Amino acid sequence: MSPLLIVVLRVLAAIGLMLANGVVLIYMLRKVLGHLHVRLGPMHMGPKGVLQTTMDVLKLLTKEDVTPTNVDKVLFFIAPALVFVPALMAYAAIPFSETWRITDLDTGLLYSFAALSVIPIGLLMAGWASANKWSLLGGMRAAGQQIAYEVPLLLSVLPVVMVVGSLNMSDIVAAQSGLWFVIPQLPAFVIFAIAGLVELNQTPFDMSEAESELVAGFASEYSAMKFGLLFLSEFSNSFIMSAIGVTVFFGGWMIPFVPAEVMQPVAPVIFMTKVYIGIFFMMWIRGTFPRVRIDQLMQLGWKWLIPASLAWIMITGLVIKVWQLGPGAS
Amino acid sequence: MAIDRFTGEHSVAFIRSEQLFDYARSKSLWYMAFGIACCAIEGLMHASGPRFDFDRMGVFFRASPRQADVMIVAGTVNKKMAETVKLLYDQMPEPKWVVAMGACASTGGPFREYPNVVLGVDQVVPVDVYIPGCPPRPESVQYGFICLQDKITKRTEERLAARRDRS
Amino acid sequence: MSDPRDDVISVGALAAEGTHSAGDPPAGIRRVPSGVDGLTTEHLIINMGPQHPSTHGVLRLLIEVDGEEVLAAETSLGYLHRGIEKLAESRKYHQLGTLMDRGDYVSGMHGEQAAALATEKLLEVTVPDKARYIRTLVAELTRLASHLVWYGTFGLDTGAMGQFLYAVRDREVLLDILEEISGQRMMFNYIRPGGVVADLPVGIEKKILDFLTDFDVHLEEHHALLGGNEIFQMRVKGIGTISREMALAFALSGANLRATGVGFDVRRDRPYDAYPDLDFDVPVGSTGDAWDRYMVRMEEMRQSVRMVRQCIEGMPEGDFTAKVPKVIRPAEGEVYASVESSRGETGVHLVSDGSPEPYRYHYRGPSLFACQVLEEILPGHLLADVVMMIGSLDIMLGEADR
Amino acid sequence: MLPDATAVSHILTAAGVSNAVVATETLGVVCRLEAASVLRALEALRDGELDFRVLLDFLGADTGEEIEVTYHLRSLTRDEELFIKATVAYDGELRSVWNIYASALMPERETAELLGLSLVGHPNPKRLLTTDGVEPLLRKSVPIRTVEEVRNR
Repeated sequence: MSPLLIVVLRVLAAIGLMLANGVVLIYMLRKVLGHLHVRLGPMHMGPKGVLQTTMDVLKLLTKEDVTPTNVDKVLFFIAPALVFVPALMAYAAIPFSETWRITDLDTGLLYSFAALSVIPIGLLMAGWASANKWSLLGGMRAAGQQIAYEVPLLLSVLPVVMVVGSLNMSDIVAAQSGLWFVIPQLPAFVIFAIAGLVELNQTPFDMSEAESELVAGFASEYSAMKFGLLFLSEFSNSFIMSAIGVTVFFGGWMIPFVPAEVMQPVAPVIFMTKVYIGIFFMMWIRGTFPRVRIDQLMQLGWKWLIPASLAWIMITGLVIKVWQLGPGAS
Repeated sequence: MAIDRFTGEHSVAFIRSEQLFDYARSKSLWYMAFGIACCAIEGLMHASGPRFDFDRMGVFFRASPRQADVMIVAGTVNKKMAETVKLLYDQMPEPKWVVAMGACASTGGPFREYPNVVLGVDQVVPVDVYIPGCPPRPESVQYGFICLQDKITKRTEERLAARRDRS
Repeated sequence: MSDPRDDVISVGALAAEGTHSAGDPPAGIRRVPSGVDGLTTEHLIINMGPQHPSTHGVLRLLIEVDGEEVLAAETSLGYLHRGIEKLAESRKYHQLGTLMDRGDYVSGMHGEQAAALATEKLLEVTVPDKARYIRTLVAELTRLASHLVWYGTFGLDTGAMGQFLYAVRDREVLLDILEEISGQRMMFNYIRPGGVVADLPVGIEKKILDFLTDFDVHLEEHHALLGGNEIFQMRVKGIGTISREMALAFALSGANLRATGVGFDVRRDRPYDAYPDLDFDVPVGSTGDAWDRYMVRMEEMRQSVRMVRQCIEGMPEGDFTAKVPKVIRPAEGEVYASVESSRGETGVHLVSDGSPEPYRYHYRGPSLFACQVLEEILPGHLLADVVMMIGSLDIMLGEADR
Repeated sequence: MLPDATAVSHILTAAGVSNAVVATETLGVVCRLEAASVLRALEALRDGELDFRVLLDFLGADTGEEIEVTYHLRSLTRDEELFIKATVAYDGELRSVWNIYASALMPERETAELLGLSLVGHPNPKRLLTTDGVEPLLRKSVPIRTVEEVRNR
């Protein structure tokens, strides 16, 4: 096969994975929320309602695509793509197993975060272009909170990188063959989890599309498949964030005390299971927690999370230096 | 969306997809959360609550009219509100449906004699399903939605029959 | 760093500089922010409602915001104005309950009770003991149902979803009980002048007691789920503070008034029906913020449970209605009767001219007065707090617009 | 519950409100005044020893000849209630009492709108409940819809 064909196939695989994931996750969300709320969730389409999301997608595809009069047309059209494409790009560096991955980047972790950090621009664009005050407020909030929380998010994975000495995701997974980083790096994980939820616009930090305050936030004016793309990329993002969390803190495709040869055939399954457990926790939080206020969120970020992550980096550095751990040690 | 163009009235090749899309539309009715009065408690809160669970049928609420398929007019529409109802209806993308829930939205109900009340929301927007009751029980609302689903899936059959008559 | 909100600049000075072109400030504006270092910033006027997920019906607010901070707000009512007062002038006295049900539609029994009490005052009828107890029983059950709606939607306003559906689950059982008693889930039309329309069905006492046994546990669960959540506490503590003077000036009533520390409860201070015989506490708050209103309402639910138990235990034997003529023709006169509904003092002002229809029928909806105070307390808060305050005041537009 | 009628008239006389009639009716203690002296009377009652701090309700009624407005006052410290009544001509002016009792803001707008009075001295004398062009619906001369009208909708 020509290298070009392989690249195309890989991109297609990423798109396929993303769409399939989105459909499954939306179904999962409705079911999980349903059962949390003493309901059943979708039941009528297919066994246990598994085809419900398919029907929703088909419907969204054939819905009229409204472009309101006063919108900034160019930005209004670009915005969903600008949200969707980085969500797709971030799939590239995620290692599903030692061999199952789209590309093996030496700076994989940095690349994933870089891809995710483009999304706020898309959200701000969507909010601005909609010519709707609620959308504008939603877009502003999205940009504000996501840019503020990128700092603690990156700082929280830095201690792990210091211990491993590499930004390559596979190396990080390999370094956890004995012990998952979540145990020695628990403070870093807590910061990562909070900042990750903010980055994802998930409850309790879903200020940008707070339904009870801002109607539907930046997505208020989007209909049909443009809204579908915004909706889908939200779920894709939670998959990526959960995948990064699993890779960095929960040993990726590995299970402790099980030899690598045994795990090799089922590694992607283990990885996906871990990711889905992570997503389940996000949905659990979504179904129960109230939302914090935007000023409280900002105070949490600037006053607590950034100093805490800096302090933790220092402690990790000291420990590495004193006990001669990490890549420098032989 | 552009696909609609290929599923228009005169494209025989896509009759099947047309049926499929109508089926999908009928199974995924997102309603706009627009409770006006008493009916909102029964039709929007209790119908989506644990016992009746609208989500089973693929019916759930969107706050923005741009993403909604159905508008449940749940309550008395008066002259001041009528403009808003019309505006919201215009903001919804096609294909769209309106459910007039309860006596007030259908005919004016117990308040029909008051000159400020509009005698049924069908004087403002076209209504597809009327649900009687004051307020209707959540079961009635669900039955109303089943009727609406039937109506949507029947659209294709009617269109096909019309086409057969032509040829 | 000082809080920029503390900079008070008089409006006149700003208008002279040309950065703020408004004339006199609308009612409720207390300060105009200075802008950021002389930058010309624009204030957004946001239209909230009548279709908005958390305006509790069809309240419409026009909010002037600077960024996220609310500078001024104006409420616009009338989207549910359907002439209850006018239509009552062409209804018989028996039929007033039908209209009152649809006024405050979440706690219909209280409206009916107020209309019936006013009619009885005109007629000078003595209501049998059993009817008084049944009325009190259903009124307290309705209060529970209504407070559950408030609790659920208040949580939805903060963004929590779970507790809303748990509240609806409990409400379903309550509505079943009320349906068995009155025949309807929401629009009961059960309390009539002279008594109630029918006796309690056989075996309802056991159903109610079973429900209360469950509800004792569920109520503490509800409180732990929402009030025990630290995020929720962060959101509601200290926002929407209403001082005692403001509450009196705006004639607030019910839990909104009691949260400010004024312990006026119509059930205790203007007793009607079986309330003089019952033993209950009137919870009061201290600071009058949204958290106090939350706590007062939660405590009211506990008191309602107590009262329902006492009503069932003390239920006397006898008739469920007094002898009342088929067509009521009260003597000429004017009366005012009020009940403590879920939202506050629901009063009925009734003028009779001796004909079978009321001459003038006025209905005091406590939500109308709560809507007024909104304009006063919103400025200075963030946009996210607006929905919290609407939720905490427990506004029902059906009775504000009438 | 019922305030002392002589104390009320005493306060009103001290405030310079003449020809006020205080009587006990089925409604309670009712004080009938001229429309012009309502503001002065309310201010005196609020600040006087009877301490009527709360304007519980405000309503108007069409008596067939003129509009009768009722102010429902309540004193929480003394637990007493008082009704003040005044009359306004059909095309008359309703003087706002909002700077004495803030709770009158919206009820006054509503009454003025539904009974066709013009509101004076109010900070925001717009229509509250209906749109422009709706006639004063609470007047006895404005009929409700007939059965035929409803049927031929």
